[in-house]
Formats: sequence, structure tokens, C-alpha cells
Amino acid sequence: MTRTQRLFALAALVLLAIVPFFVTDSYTRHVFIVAFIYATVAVNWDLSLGLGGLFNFGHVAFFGIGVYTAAILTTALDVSPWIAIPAGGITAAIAALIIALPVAKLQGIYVVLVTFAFGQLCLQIVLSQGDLTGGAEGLVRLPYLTIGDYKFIRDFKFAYYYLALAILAVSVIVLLLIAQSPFGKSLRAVRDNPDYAASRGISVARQRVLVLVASSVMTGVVGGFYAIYLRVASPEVFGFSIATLVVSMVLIGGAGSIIGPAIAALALTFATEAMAGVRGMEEARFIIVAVAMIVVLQVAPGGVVDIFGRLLGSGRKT
Amino acid sequence: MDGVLIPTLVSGLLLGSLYALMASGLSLIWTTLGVFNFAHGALMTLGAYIAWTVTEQLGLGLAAGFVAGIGAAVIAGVVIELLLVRPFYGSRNMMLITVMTTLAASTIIERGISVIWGPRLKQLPRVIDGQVNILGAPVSAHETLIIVLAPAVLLALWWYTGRTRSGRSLRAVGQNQDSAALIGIDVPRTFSLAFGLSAALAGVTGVLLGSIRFITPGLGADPLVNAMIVVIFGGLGSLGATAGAAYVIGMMEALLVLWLGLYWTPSVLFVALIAVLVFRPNGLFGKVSA
Amino acid sequence: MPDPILTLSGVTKTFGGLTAVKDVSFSVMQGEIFGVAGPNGSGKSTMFNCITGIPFGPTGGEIRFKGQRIDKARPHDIFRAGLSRTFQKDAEFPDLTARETVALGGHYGAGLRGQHTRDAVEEALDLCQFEPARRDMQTADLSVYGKKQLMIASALVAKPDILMLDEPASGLTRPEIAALDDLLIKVNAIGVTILIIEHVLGLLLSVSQRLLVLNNGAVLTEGDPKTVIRDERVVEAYIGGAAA
Amino acid sequence: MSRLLDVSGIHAGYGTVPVLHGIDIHLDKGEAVGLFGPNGHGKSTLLRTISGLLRPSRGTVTFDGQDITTAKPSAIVAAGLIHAQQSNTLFGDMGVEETLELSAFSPRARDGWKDRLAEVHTLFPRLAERRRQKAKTLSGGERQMLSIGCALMCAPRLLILDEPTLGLSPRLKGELCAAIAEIAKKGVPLIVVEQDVEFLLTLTDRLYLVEQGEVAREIDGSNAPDHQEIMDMYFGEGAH
Repeated sequence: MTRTQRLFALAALVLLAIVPFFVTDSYTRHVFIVAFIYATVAVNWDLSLGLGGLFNFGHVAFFGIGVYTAAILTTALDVSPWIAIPAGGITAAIAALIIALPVAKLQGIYVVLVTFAFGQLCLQIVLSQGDLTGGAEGLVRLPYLTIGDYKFIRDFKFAYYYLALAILAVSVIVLLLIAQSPFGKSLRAVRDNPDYAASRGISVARQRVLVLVASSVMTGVVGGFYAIYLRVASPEVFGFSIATLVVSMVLIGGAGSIIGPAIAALALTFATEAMAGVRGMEEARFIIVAVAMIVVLQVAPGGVVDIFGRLLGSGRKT
Repeated sequence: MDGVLIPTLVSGLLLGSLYALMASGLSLIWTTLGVFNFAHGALMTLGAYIAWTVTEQLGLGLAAGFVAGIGAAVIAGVVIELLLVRPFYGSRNMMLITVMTTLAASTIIERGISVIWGPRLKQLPRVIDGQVNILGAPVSAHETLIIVLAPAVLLALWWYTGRTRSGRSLRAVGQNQDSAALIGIDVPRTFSLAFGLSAALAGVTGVLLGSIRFITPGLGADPLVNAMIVVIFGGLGSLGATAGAAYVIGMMEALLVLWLGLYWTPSVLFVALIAVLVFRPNGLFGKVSA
Repeated sequence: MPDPILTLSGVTKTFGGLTAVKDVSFSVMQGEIFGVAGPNGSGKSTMFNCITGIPFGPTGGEIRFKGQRIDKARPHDIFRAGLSRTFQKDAEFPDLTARETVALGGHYGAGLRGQHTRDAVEEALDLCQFEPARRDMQTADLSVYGKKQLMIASALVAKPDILMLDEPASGLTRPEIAALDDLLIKVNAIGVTILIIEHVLGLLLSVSQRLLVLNNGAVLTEGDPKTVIRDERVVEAYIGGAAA
Repeated sequence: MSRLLDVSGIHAGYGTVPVLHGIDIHLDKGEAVGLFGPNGHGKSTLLRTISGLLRPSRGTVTFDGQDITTAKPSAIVAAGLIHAQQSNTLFGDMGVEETLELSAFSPRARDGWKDRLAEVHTLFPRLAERRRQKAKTLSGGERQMLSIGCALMCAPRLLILDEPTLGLSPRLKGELCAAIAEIAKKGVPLIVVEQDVEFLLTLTDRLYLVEQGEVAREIDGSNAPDHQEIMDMYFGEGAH
């Protein structure tokens, strides 16, 4: 993380903070909110995938677990959304701990398969436990956020916009701090040379457990926020499509760079939303994102941040 | 109990046969190239749709539909290898990159199918009508055909990779690419061969499944996930272990549904999976690496 | 007679039908420089990997370090216990700077924090005469010798009892080997026991106080370097029967 | 006599790390040459470049009048240039006999493969005894025998052996050296990489000393190093 990058991140934050004063229509703000949500999922995924080198393909399941935690708590147990949203972070962390048990010991493709299967099994459980989860129809009419008498939905989603931005900003700041900490450096060491890392006192298995849990917390929280914001929970959050979309954000943005996936998430969300408005593109937009990811992998495996890095002559990421 | 047990065992056998066909295709590509093909389920779906179009829309009959469906899957498989896997040979992160490119391929195929064929459910006619009696339990003749066909296909595959020149070259490439090249095997061509064969297996599974389930763009997703569980249980290393694990999982699933109901079966399967992996990181039948 | 710090008894390592290390036994004494020689493929590196548990310990036999069994210990625990090693090749974290690389060893290996880590890092880099101007450079951009110095510094930062070097001279020029020679003597002088394996014999003969020769995975002979190297069996192992 | 192999001005390496800096070696029909030199100085890289596993950045490789610099490894094998790699693990899960049969893979090697299999069995009777055993269960010496046996099954017109006696006991080493001498006697042109210079001198007509990615010295009968020189090369000056 160079000074330039830090300044850039700060400038971006300020810019996004003043957007609502110029963008006043509810739809554009909605796209921004969804983009912040995706960006939060993507940057946290980048912690385990890009920085930790852990082939975790169950990350979107942590998001889904956050969604259903908040939905079930608010509908079945009447818990306040203000508690249900952070609770999503806790259940996601517990799930991460469970999945970390086998993953800490596994190698290569088995990590991919187990984490992927984990996501799919979450889907199966949601579908089969219909009494609690609403099955294929999902849960609807979740309570909305309020402070006193103020409803967040008012003023064209003004408050939701800032809450979503705050969740993203906290994620990015925490992740950048992690990346610069000894823990973050140990992750890069384990990723690039596990034998050498182990021979310098780093427990590879322990770092893997830690990175999975660390990447799950904010992902679960933003999942809870997503459910409360949209007031629905649907099993689609565990599907292939969202996983492919978010992983393409990480890759197009440049794995391991934190800032890159955040930028890519904003750009891709706006692009797919714009395409969704065009007739006949509802399905094809997913194809276009998939093709874009393949093209980036072929021409610039380091992602967009790598391209910028080369243009600026700094050569290396972070 | 008897009245329930036999049909359950038959249904376990049927599931096991389908998983074995799917998982052996995945395992074939993995052992040859070290690539896990996430588009395998989508290839299966594609095979089923093409078979339906040729059989029903064009009215050319089931045999032509089968040939066309399997052929389409093979062509798509070879194209995936050429465009999405071959550019990354020798890359340090080839395994990870190909997970993503094949995942993207599966999205492209599935969404492409939605665009072309629309959301309406389709179904293929059965190969054989009527019922067969297995140990007093009535089973449809079509399902019996699957139960008989799967082991036959596996045996043929086992014979092919063990006894023929080109089959042996697949194994040689899988075990040591440099050494294989140095005895004159064309390694890239062998990769195409592996993808083509594996896609053929996906196509066969697709057309067989297309007449016992409704054909939707997501037809292949479910079996793919189950086949993944099979390869995690069995290890990806050998055909025998993969097939064995397929039947174990198929039977377990059928028995769990009988005892615990549809509700809890996925969770129990997953807990069993985690337990196996904590104690045997290379799968139930996998070798522990030295 | 000083005490043995590291003892191997009957250590064996097999890969399928291949026995890479056969019934190897020897002891390294506190404070000495112990050399291990042997032609290519004689099992030196495999033995090294067995001792440090990378990726696994031996198939048979016993390894004791400061009296404790370590043949089943995990590699990070072995380092924390005071046994550190270098690698022959591929040993870098390309994404980290020299300082960051060394700091990892201090943080995770010796439990140092904050200023203590920073001091230990500078001390280790100074000891290895690592150029101050290059300390914030990305590891990937360092020279071959720079990477060697860095790897030794990252091993020394946790103040190990014993430093194990895996063919440190490979790929180095003559002046660099001479510098390495000085460095090892200096490190030994501050009380670090050294176990060094090397294919190029010049460095080994110059620094070692005792020398063990491996051939076909087994111990061929052990003793005073100058005597050992004249042994007919050693000459034969290196350059063939016709020469002996 | 005409040139069988001509390697000229080869530059090659891995990624951005150059290993070979313009190597020239050649071999005439009916000749045997040796390569030696310190580890990590490019011998194996040179062999990988010749057999097409590695693409050189500069230079050409000509085999029997054909430019094979950019040919595929399988085409090079089909032309009869066979390379047995150092510490070749071959195909661990494949049986010995199966591996030998498969090695007669290229169309040219298929003719008369049974005769060649019999020859391999005569040369290495142990491979006949271990027929059904998997390669990974073989000992180090047996693996080397299998590796050479496979190379012979490819019907070599030029055989390249990379350190065929690496890590073997003196008895096994003697056995393999005798077998290699036997192969040379049958008139198969050979390139052998070995540490044992004196064995190379008995086997081959010429030697190349490869140092720092270059041919440092070409040695034939007239300028062969004496015992002291060889000792110096390995043990450093003044060791004796």
C-alpha cells in the first residue's frame, strides 16, 4: 500500500460520501447501495483468496448465512434488525470455523471442492428446512431499519446509502490494516511459499483458520444488511451466478490488492444494472461478465490493478 | 420393512449409477490434466437440450437425439479445453485459474441455454417403456437400463485406460507430462482427448437423466454438486475409488432419505463429509501422500 | 567434550520403493560447524527435510534436538524450538521486502513485538552484512547473493541454537563464496552451532570442524575433514571407481 | 562423417532467469560424447532444449539435417532423438511391462517392438523379473534401468542419458555403466551426462565441460585432464 494508493482510497471515500447530494433519485442510489454490498463481499473474499491464497469458493455462502440469519431472527424471533444485522457476522464466523476444520489440512483442489460443496449444501439446507427458511420462495416482508421514528427508506434511501457506505469503508480500512500487519504479511508468505513460511515459525494451518474466520465476519454482516435492506431472503444468494459475479469482481480488480476488487465491484454492478435495463439482456449480462473475466485472466492475470500498476511504472501490487 | 427396503436400495443403486457416470468424467479430466471441470454439469445439460431438440422438435427419433446430444457435449468439451484451459498450461496457478474459467463456462452455457430454449420445462421420452421386477419391487425399465449401463460404461473405461495404447497414454500424461512427451506422446492432443471423452460421459448422463427428470437450464447443477461430494469422498486419483465412492454415496443418500427424510439428508451427508476429511484429508479411499 | 545438540539415530526415509535415506546416525556437538558432503543424489537434502519436518519427518528412526524428540514435530514448532534452516532454492516471499521477510521470523518464531522486532531485524541484517540501502526492496528484485544473505538473516533473527544451511554456495561466484565463508565463521563465533550441507567441497572443507559424507543415502564416513576427503571411498563416490 | 546433431548458439532459461548463454555442441553419426560440469550450470536445461521440452530464446538445433528448434517433443521423438531424464520417475502407477510397451509409441517405434523388448530384457534381466510391479515400488537402480529401457523402446537414432547412475550404490553403478557401454557398442549414438569423468572418457570420444551456461572446454583424447585436474575440479584446489 503506497501513499498514493492511500490518498486515492481516501479521495474515493470523500467522493462517494458527497454523491447523495448530487444523485437524488432513488434508483441510482439503490444501484450504489447494491454496489457497496457486492464490494464488501468482494474485498473480504480477496482477503482469503488473494492475500491468503486460500482457494475458498464458499465465500458467498458466508454472505448467504448472514442474509438468512437476519431474516430468520427478525421474522421468526422478532429480533430488532439492529441486532439481527451484526448477528449475521457471528453466524458466518461460526460457519467459517466449522469449514476451516477440514480446510486447514487440505491441499489444492480439495479446498475448492469442500468450500464449494459447503455453499451448495447451505442451499440444500435452506431449501429443505422450509418451515424456518421459507424454502424456495424465501422469506419476505422483513422489518425495515428505523432510528426512533425515522425510517431509513425515506428521503430516497439517504440513510441506507450511508450505512452501506460505512460497512464498505470499515471493511476496506480493516482489511488494509490487516494487509499491513504482521498477520497480513504472514498470509502472503504462506501463499507464496508455505514451506519457507513454516520454517520461520508460521503455522500454516492456524493462519488458514484465522483468515477464513476474519474474511467471514463483515461478509456475514453485509449479508444481514442486504436482507434487511431488500426486506427479502431468497435462496438465490447461494447460487452459481452470484459466486461467479463476485469472483469475477475479485479477479478483474486484481486479487490481493483489496482496493482493486472494490473498484471492480462498483464498475461491474453499474454495468450489469445498466444491461438489465436493456431488453433481452437479462440473461446475457451474466454471459458478458463471465466472458470479461476470462478475457482478463488471459490478457492480464493480475487484474486491472496490475494494469494500472504497470502503466504507472510501479511494477508491483500493494 | 421389506416393502420399503428393496425400492430404497434400487433407488440408491440408480443414484450411485448416475453419480458414477458424472464423477468418472470429472476424475478422467482431473487425473489427466489436473483440471477440475466445473462446466461438467452444464455439458450434461447441453447434451439433454440438443437431444430434446433433435428428438422432439425435429422429430428425428430418440436414437438420432442421443447421438446429437452426446456429439454436442463432446464438441463443447473440446472447445472449452482449447479456449479456456489450453492458454493456461504451465501457469503456476493453472488449477485455480481453470476453476474460474470452467465456472465461467458453466455460467455461459447455462445462461445461453436460457436465452435459446427459454424457461419452459422439457422432457425426453424413455428409451424403454414398461417396468421390470427387481426382487419383488417394480422398477421402470428405463431406470433399470441406467443401473445396468453405468457399470458397463465404467468397465469399458477401465479396459480402455488399462489396455489400449491411447488409453494408456492418458494415464501416462496424467502421471508425468515430461516423461510422456519424451516417449513421443503428443501431450496437448491427449488433453483434447481427455476432455472429449469426459464430455461424452457428461452427454450420456444428460440424455439418460433427461427422461427421468425435467430438463431445465439447472439440470446439471445438482448432479455436479453430488459428483463433487463423491470425488471428495473417493479422492480424485483413480477410477475404481471414484466409482466405489459413487455407489457408497448413492446408497447412503437413499438410506438417509428413508430414515431421516429429505429434510436432514443434506446436512447429515455434509457432516459425514467433514468428518471424513478431518481424519483422511485425501478422501475415504484416497492415498495419504508421503 | 561438549554435549550433542542434535542427534540422529537410525533415520530412514522411503518414497515408495526408493530409499532416499538409509539408517543414518550422527550427532552434532554444541558450538561446532558440522559439514555434510556427498555427491548429487546422495540424500543430503532429503535428510535435511526430515530433520526440519518439511513436509514430513522421517519414515523411521529418531531425531533429538536438545534432548527432545522432534521427528514428529511440526515445522513451525521446530523453528520456534531453536532449529532454523535455509533452502537451496525458491526461498523467497517475492511480495515482501527484506525487512518484512526477516520480521516474520522474529514475530512468529521468537514472539517478538513492536520495537523489539525492529531491533532484532536490523541486528540480523547487520550481522549478515545486508546492504542498508536494499532493506526496503522487494525480495524478488534482490541478487542471488542478496537472497542468500536475507534467508540467513531471517533464520538468525529468532536467535536459533542451530543454523542448518542447504547448499548455500550453489549459484554463487567465487568472491561471494568467500564472503559467505566469513559470515559463517562470524555466526559460529557468536555461539550458533552450524550444520551445513554442500555439494561444492571448497567452502565445506574451509569452514567445517567435522565432516560426514553421505553416499546412496547412507553414511559413508565421518571425521576430520582433511582426513575424510582423502578417503578412497569418498573419492570414488564423487568421481567414480576408475579414479580411486 | 556427417553431422547427426548440431546445437548452435543456444540461449534458454526459465521465466526471466537465463540459464544458457550461447551453447554450441555437435555430434557426428556413430559418435558418443559426454557432458560434465558442476550442478546447476545448465546441463539438464540444455538437454530439455534439445528434446523440445523448452523453447530456446535464440539459437538452433538441427537433427539429421532437419531444423528441430521449434518442433514438438513428440515430433522429435518420432524422428528418433530420445532423451532419458535425470532421476526419471516415469509413471508411478503404471506397471513395468506396460510402461515399456507404451514407450514404443511413435509410429517408427512400433515396428519390431517385441524384438526390442526382448533386447531390453536381456540387457536388464531385473526388468523382466519385475514385469508386473508398479514403477513407484521400484528401487532407485531399477528406476534407472526402466528409464533407459523405455528410451531403447523408442527406437533411438540418438540416445541422450542424463546422469543415469545418479545416487546409486557402486555395485549398481557398475552394472549400469556396463549396460550403457553395451548400448554404445551396438552403435547407438550417445550423449551421456555424468559426474564420473573417467567413465565418460572410457565410453565416449569427446567431452564437453559445461560451466555457467556455456561450453567452458572441449576435451578429446589429446587434451584429457589428468587425475589431479579432475580432483581439483571437484574438491577445490589444494585439497590433495
